[in-house]
Amino acid sequence: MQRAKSLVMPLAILMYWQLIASSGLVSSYLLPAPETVWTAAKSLYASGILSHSILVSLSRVFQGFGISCVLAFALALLVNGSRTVEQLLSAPLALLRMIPPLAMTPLLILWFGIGSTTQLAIIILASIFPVFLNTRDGLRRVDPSHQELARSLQLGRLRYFRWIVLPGAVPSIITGVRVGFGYSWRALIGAELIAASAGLGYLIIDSQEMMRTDDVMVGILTIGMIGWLLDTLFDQLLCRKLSRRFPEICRS
Amino acid sequence: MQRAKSLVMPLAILMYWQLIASSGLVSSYLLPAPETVWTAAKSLYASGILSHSILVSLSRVFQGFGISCVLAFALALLVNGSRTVEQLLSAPLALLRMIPPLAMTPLLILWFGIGSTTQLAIIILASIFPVFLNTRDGLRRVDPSHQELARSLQLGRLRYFRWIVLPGAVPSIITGVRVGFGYSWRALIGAELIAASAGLGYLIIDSQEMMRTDDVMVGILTIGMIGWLLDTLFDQLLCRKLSRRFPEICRS
Amino acid sequence: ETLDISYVRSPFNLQMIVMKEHGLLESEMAKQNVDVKWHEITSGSQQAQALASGDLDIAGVMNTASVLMANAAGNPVQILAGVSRPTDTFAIVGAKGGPSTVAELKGKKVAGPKGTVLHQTLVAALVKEGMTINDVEFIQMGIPQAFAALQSGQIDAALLAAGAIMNAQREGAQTITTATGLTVPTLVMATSEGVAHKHPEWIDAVIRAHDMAARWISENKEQAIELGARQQGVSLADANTLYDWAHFTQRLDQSDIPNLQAEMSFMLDNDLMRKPVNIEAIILPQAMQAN
Amino acid sequence: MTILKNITRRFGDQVVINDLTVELGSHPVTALVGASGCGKSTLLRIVAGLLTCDSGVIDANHKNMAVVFQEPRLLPWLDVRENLALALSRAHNSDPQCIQHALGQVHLAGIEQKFPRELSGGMAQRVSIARALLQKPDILLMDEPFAALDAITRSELQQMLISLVAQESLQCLFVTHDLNEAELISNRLLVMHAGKIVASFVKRDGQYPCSMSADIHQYLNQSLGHNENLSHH
Amino acid sequence: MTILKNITRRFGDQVVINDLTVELGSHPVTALVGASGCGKSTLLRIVAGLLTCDSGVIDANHKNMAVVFQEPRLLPWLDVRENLALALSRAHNSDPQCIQHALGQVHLAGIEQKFPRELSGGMAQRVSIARALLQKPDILLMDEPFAALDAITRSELQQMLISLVAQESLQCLFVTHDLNEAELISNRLLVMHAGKIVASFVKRDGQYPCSMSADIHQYLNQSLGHNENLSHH
Ligand SMILES: Nc1ncnc2c1ncn2[C@@H]1O[C@H](COP(=O)(O)OP(=O)(O)OP(=O)(O)O)[C@@H](O)[C@H]1O
Ligand SMILES: Nc1ncnc2c1ncn2[C@@H]1O[C@H](COP(=O)(O)OP(=O)(O)OP(=O)(O)O)[C@@H](O)[C@H]1O
Ligand SMILES: [Mg+2]
Ligand SMILES: [Mg+2]
Repeated sequence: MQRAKSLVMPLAILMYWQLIASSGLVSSYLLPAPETVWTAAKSLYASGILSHSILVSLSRVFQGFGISCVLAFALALLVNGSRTVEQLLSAPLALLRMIPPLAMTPLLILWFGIGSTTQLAIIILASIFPVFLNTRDGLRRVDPSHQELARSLQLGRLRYFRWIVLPGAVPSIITGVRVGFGYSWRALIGAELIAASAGLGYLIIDSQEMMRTDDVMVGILTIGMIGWLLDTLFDQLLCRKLSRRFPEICRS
Repeated sequence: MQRAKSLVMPLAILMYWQLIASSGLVSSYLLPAPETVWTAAKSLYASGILSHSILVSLSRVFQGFGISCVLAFALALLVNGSRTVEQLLSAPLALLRMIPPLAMTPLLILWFGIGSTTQLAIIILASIFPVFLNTRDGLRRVDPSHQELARSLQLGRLRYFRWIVLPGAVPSIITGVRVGFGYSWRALIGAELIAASAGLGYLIIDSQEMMRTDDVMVGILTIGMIGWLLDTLFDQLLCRKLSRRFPEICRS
Repeated sequence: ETLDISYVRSPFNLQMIVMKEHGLLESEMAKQNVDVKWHEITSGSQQAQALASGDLDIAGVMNTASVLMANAAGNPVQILAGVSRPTDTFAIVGAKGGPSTVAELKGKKVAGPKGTVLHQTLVAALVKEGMTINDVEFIQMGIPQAFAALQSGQIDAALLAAGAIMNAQREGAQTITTATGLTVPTLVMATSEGVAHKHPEWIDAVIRAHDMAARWISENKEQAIELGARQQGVSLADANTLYDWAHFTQRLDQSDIPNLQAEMSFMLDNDLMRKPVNIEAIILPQAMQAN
Repeated sequence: MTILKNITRRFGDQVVINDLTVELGSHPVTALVGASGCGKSTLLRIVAGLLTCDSGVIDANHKNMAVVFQEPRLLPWLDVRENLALALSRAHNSDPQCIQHALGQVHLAGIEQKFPRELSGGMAQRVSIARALLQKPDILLMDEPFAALDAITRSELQQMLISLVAQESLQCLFVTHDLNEAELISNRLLVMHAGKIVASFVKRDGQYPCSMSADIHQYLNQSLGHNENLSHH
Repeated sequence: MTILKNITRRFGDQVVINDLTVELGSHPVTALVGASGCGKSTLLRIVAGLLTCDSGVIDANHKNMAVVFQEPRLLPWLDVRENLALALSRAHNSDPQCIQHALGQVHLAGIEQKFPRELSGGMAQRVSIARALLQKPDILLMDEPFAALDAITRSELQQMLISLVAQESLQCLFVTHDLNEAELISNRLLVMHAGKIVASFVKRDGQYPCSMSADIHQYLNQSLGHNENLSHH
């Protein structure tokens, strides 16, 4: 039932799309009809390009986003642990946060070469900040009464962090990770602009340049649906694992 | 003192940059020396291009991000208010969140033309989701005991929202707005790829195409520093306004 | 009514610059009571999209590859005038101390934008030396990225255009070959079939303004180059070089047809285009040299 | 008058309210006593309509009820005045006098501007009492409202409650652990045990039966040590 | 033995602890009584080292102190067992017996798996007492620890505390509002008023002076109604 409802809108959009396409009001070049896209998808799948692209992109995103999360947590810990570090890092982090990664590609190539490192760097730059800021703000928001409790229990730094600070930040961290994941997935395009020869982003860019809108649509929809799927899986996993301790992160 | 510390790293980076540049190891076209960039900045400023670009981009970002915030709040309210709406919207929102806005330019051009609407749409797509997800998760996390209190006080929906749900979400919302602002600022490049004739993003793209790396650096640094400045101002404003009610959002 | 036209300056489209800066198109269109709106939308695919959506009436400058691909994809874009045949503006550039002839490229890393005239030039150059594209390690990236990669020593050669070539040369890189003799990159002014049908008088006005700009350029060459230099933000010397490289033209001629054919078969061979198009049909009669 | 009939409420496996039947509100002040964890707060929440029950009928001509929870439940982002203003319906919202008066009633005049984190435990509890009073309820449900107060303040507030009940035809259901307090202010006393009302005493001529205290101790004693097991099924 | 000398603590303009001098811990159990808001909890937090004072000296050979706060302060994301395990130093962390024993001491055997949101007010308070006991403190600071407990449970826990103090050379500072409780379990009784210790009674031969109750009432009465203004400067 739940699932059914969440499929209503996609189906409605599909129908609307079909209607527009068959009405002929819109250039089929800009918006190819669903069946055209479906045919394109089938032929991309048959040629093995689609599955290969998916695999390449998935592994790229998992690597990049994994590093992103680790870095973001480490940074949040550092910044949370010391006021001086926070002040020292505030300016570089704010600058990096504001500068478009795409504008930095020449510099990134200079530093990281044209291999996969640059691609990972772009994914990291695109996705690290939601994770970092949400984690930092979550860690910062320890309840003062819990802080006092920890001192009266003479908890060591580690146990204080493990049992009080971290759990208090869990809901924020989850939000951050979900937001960040979206961006890392989106960053595929930017990352695969540079020296990639496969991947969903590459597929989209390449098809766009060759003006094959049907393949572009296949790429877009594949990116969208895989992302949606992963997001839903993540959500359900969390609910299963955490709902007893954090009833507020899942709806009843 | 505080301020001084946060300037240490930028100065260190500047010195390092100067060192690299004067060592001659790196092509000055890839990384022009600080003085070259400074000269370029002065001449861009003298010609009025820089200030014009800044103004254009600022107004574009403020418009786009303003709409983004309003939409994000409205969506969060909708989704928070009704489980059915949440399920209906979940798939389209997740899809939109995962799809790179740059991949959607053909569709955006189709829907919004090549005027400023498309540019705003790109900024909105780039920045709405952190605000939306953080707001939604913040609103969702009402303390059950406060919920019970509201029922026993027979608060109307509006007062319940105004005095209990919304304040509880304030820290999350602030994080979301800060994250989102970074992305809207970053999205300038993507937005000004399409049919812009001024703005910092345009300046960067244009100079990149013309191989004027010094101007590119001016653009990048201007974007970074204005963003940093605005972020700091926002932070201080919030601390001033909210620290009595929400001591946890500012560090002591 | 308004005429929407895109404004494309690079690589060095002097007629465009003069036409806009001198308001030539505006005064031509004013005779028909039509306003002119300029849009800075430069990439070929985006101009093609905007033509298809009706947001753009005239694509100021497009390369023929984009025109061919758009038509192959079912987007009827038509050529209304020539702009230039800038064979020297596109080049294969070897890294400092790296390869200096096409033969030396064998087994080397070459980076550049795929599916463009530069790509085609590379293939043609290799074929001329008895090699194929598989004899080099071709890496796909945009021109600024390829330039950065070349300068930081990540690749052996880059496919560059215009200013990037000059900058690379200043840094010690050497031009291996330009497109001259290999391909003929052709820049054209284009419109959509719908506009060509509905407003032939607009097309004529655009061509008139385009010709007026060319006339002014030939009469005031120095001034024109200076204007171009200012608009492009390059030095006068560079602007002069760009001018020489550009080989401006106002019309296409019969020699362009086989060039377009060659370009099309290149794209068909490399799976950049899926089906051939009728080249005669995408060139408006006004675009051809009257001989 | 509220009547609860055969109310049962489970939390998971545990039956917390077990086929409980009682009529409330036929006396001005009803005291409810019982061992810790026997279900008093749960019962109060059911009466107030804050918790549904698994079976049974609540027959209430729903009057205006106000609840004093076992913890103060002040909103941390609102100062005392704003916390109290929440209890005023919109119409009177602009009346600062009400709030001052209510704070006076709980001996906290002048702390309007403080935030909950700046209050002592007893002060916070009194603010939550003031909030309930501001609701001008017909039925006041109080869960150990004076537990955090010193003897003098407590007796002052007891007096206030007694006079309030007398003046304003207010009815009160009052959970307490202090039998003296229960004897003093209630007209009827219910003893709860393992989710049931096991005894009920009524004050006659201002006096409870003199055996009451011993009886209650017996009931309470019975539950000690096995109060966890008793109600498991 | 802890000695506080001329301690002063302000919150903003308000002087909450006002030049207070007292010696603690020379008696096994010291009770602290005083009007709501007079500064008892603040004093306890200063003794425990959780709050700094603005001036004065605390002369403590810092022993192992445990605090029972006025509210239970259980961590909502940990179940009862995990909440209690926090009090164990790492070495004994793996010992489930300690935890069971401590829960038995507060009559809550068998609730290890529950989360704080599933406990009644009194149960949560008892868990927090168990947590303090698990710290095996030399000095136990308790802020109204039995306030939420019914008469029987309360007296059982009082007995437990008395025997604990006797067995384990534990010292206890105990804030309470219940004078009977104070008389029963303390050896010395301090009366606090407006940030100062205004009186101190010592138990001799198991008895406090019989005038004590009246004296205390007088001190407390004095503060009523103006306890807010008294300590403002
Ligand atoms: N963080 C704080 N900021 C400002 N004022 C405070 C703060 N903590 C306590 N106070 C003030 O200090 C005074 C004493 O508070 P304290 O909690 O010590 O009282 P108490 O004696 O424990 O009272 P109770 O019996 O009601 O718990 C109160 O008037 C309170 O308003
Ligand atoms: N949300 C809940 N989930 C699970 N069990 C609950 C929940 N709320 C209460 N209980 C259980 O119900 C029983 C009764 O709780 P209740 O709060 O009504 O007790 P009480 O009589 O008010 O006790 P106290 O005097 O200690 O406040 C307890 O055993 C408690 O563990
Ligand atoms: Mg209770
Ligand atoms: Mg206190």
